[in-house]
Amino acid sequence: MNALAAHGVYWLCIVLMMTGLYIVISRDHLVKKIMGLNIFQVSVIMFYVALGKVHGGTAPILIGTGGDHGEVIYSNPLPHVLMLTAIVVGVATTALGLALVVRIQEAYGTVEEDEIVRMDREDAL
Amino acid sequence: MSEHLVVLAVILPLLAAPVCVVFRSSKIARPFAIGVAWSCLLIAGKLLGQVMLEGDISYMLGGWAAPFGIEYRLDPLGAYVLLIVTTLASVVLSFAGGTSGMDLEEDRLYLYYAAFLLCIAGLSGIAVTGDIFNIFVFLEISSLSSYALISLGTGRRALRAAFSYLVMGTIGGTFFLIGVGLLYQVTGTLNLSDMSAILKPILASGEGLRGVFVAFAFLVVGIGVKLALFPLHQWLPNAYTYAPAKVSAFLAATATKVSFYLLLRVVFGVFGAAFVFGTLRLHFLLVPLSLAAMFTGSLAAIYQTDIKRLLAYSSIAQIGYMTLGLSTNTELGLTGSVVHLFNHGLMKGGMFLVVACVVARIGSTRIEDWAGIGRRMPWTMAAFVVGGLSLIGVPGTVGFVSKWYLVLGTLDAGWHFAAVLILMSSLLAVVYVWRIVEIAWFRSPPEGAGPAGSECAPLGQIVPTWVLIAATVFFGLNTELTVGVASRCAALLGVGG
Amino acid sequence: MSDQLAPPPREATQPGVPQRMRMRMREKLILRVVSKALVPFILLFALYVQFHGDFGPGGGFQAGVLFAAGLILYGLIFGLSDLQAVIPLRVVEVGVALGVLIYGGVGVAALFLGRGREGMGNFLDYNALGHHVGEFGVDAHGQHLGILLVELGVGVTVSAGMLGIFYMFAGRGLKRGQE
Amino acid sequence: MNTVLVLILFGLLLATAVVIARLTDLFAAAMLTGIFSLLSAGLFTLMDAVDVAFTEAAVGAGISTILIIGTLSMTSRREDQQPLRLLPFVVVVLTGAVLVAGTLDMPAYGDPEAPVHQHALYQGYLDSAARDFDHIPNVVTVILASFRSYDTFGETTVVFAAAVGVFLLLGGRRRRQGTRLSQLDTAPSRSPDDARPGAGEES
Repeated sequence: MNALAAHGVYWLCIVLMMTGLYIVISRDHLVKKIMGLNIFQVSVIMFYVALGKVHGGTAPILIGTGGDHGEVIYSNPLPHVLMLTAIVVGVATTALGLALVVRIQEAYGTVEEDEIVRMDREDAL
Repeated sequence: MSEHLVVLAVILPLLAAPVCVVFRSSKIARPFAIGVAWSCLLIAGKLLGQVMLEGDISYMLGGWAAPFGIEYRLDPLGAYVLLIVTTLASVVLSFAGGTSGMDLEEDRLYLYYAAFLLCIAGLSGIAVTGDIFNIFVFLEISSLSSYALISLGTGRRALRAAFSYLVMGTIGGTFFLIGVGLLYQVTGTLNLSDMSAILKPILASGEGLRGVFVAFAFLVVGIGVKLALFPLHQWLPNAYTYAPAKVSAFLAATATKVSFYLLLRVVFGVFGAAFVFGTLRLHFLLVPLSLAAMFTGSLAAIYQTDIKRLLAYSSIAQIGYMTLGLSTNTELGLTGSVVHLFNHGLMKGGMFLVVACVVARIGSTRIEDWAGIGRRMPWTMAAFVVGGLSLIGVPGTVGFVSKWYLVLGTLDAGWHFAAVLILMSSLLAVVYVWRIVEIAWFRSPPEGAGPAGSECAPLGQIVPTWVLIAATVFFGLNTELTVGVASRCAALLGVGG
Repeated sequence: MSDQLAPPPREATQPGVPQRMRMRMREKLILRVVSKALVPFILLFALYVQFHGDFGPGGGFQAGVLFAAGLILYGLIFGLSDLQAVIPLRVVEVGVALGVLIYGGVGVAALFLGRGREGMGNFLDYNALGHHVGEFGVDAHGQHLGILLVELGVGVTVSAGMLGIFYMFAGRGLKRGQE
Repeated sequence: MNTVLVLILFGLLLATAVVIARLTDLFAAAMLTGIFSLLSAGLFTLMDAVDVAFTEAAVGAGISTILIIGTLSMTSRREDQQPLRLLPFVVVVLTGAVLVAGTLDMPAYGDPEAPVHQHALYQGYLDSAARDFDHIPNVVTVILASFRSYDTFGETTVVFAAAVGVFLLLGGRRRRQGTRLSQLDTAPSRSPDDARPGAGEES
């Protein structure tokens, strides 16, 4: 029960990650795969953000500029910075992946992976 | 200025890419990109000399002291990998041929050069950085640009290959990110040397290590995808087969090498040999995987009907050699792995450029269509033969040098079986190389082909190809430089423990 | 009042949009009016986020996304061609590159203006951009300037990049319709 | 209070993710990915990451969703019904179990004694932001644009690389079509709403 209270948040992030990963590796529709990748990446971001949380802390925006912030506890800002970059990487990958999906649709007339594999195999014969 | 060379090596190609896009001219972009690539090569050469003579270079980006800011930290191994990337980049970019083998209009070629320069910048950035999150960022720059470059291949299968690589690569990148997060959680830092210093007492204490174990596993799997480590290699054959031949030449020669460098950094630089081989016993996993890669790669290569796919499977086998050298955890074995990074880059790059020459002439990569091509393009195919001999590991070529040290390494580790298996898998290489040689030289060309030697590739293609192939012979005979650097790198990694 | 709500006259003469679509756009009167009112505010808010990121949450990236989102909203409601008349693809392409060059330019400027080793500063060391180094070795003025400029670079690349990506997808979709 | 809200949001996220996995109507699934992003933005706010929340809301619920819906309108809106696939399921469960094992030695969520908060970086950034950057209260901005400015440079380059990639892929003339984007205005067009599911040309 103790472990659940201490690490439950991380485990929930992990369950979400794995749901995303499952969508990526099990679905045939290429757009669905991209959706899965999105969920996977956002869940990893959650994991990082959870690492930065301090009990009783507040957002790392200094209250009262000028140096006197002794009383206030701030959550760790570094994971937030890293995750801003990760979000950007995620949306960049999504855009490129979807552009490839559009081209695949134009070239194959379908975006279901099993059909594409079948068409390629027929081509090879 | 020399203090700042290390950052110039990365920002030069990185800023050259947007310049290409601003001018929107394919005519300017090509000479510009070539000039940038050769300048990077000069910088990399100078940096390698500097670190070999004067020791590591540390550069604080933004002027912030590590670990608060991001640190560039260059040691001989990093400089050596930087040299591999820039050498291949400049030779491959100099290869003439415009859009041949590429699904791209002439007037949009500047976008191709921009993507190529970004890929160089991404790979170089990984080689020089000393910050683990910065590695992730530059890994994604190189990956995104290589997905785009691969998709430029003719035919719709290039699109599917690029998409599969994108999905696999993103999963790999995210696994790497999870590993970084777990390590950050244990150490509280992102700077590699800071991280390693904090990890050392934690690892020595032997308690509460489950997070570290899992972090290591995720980092290795993430890198393994990018490295095409057996059995995570499925994306590689399609990507290298359907990409434009020039792109295959560059990526096959550099991308997996940089990933291997990353693996060395993580294994030896962050966790240390004592933990990886002493506590985790990674070699129990890595040796079987390496051997499987060597044999399945070589065997699959024998049965291919497409020359690029054959070379791609051969690459998987070569990656097996490198990881085998790593898992010996001996200086000799690692010297073999490290020297093979450069040697394999030269020969694979050269052989893919041969393919690019032939594709520009006959437009096919099917081995059947290459019948008699040796008589039609003797100079080009002679380069292929020399490259093939090096792939087999014939004395006098770089392939022999690599394998010599790998065998010494396995013997040093007491693995006689592995030494025998290296020799056996070389015999498989004889089979697949001979198949090409036999078809190219001993079959008669199809009806309608010109007289012997009349269809030589243009000089702009022959010269870059032969530069790489001649280097495989030069460094095969003259091993002082390459083996000298490689053994120094291996010694600095800190094997044993 | 009814005059204001009527669709703009140039819609009727605009080439390229088929009759059916024009009819549909006319039906979506509320959508048009609301978004027409909304777009300037979104763009203004984006600028606020761009230059106010030091104080509250936000910065170049968020501003860039918002700015692009405002323009994309306009494009979705009033048609791609109207939007591209204002911001052609050529401009967008240059914009994406320009942002990276602004960012890198700040870094290179720090390199040459700095007074560190060999008379040069480190890449992206904003202290070089200021004139008075504080007691802890940090020049607050230079840092402010540096942060402002690089955030601007991020904003330009992101807004142009997102808009360019939208152009590509939307353009591809319309071309598909021709078959 | 905070904990309860976090748990509620996680519950909603989980439900959304499972529904996305099971839905065969992909337009609905795309809308749900937008909602997934909004919910996670709420979660980020509760975890004090306001900047991340803002960005995730703008990107996930905005740009990504628009692009996914745009792509769907050009491809197909439905996917074939698929049963639970055993091998991926086993892989995912094992990976998740390994990760959970990795968290067991971690300090508790929010523990101020965690190494992450004990390392000099944490206090150092906060102190320096208050001391050296007068009038910049947002520490995230300070780290993002100054301390780790080079990462942000890389991040900008990632956006540039993605844009170059998309221009390369979608900016060209379509084969057998011969139209270019600049000719788009004069060509007859069709609203994306008219696209029928799976109405791609057969090649």
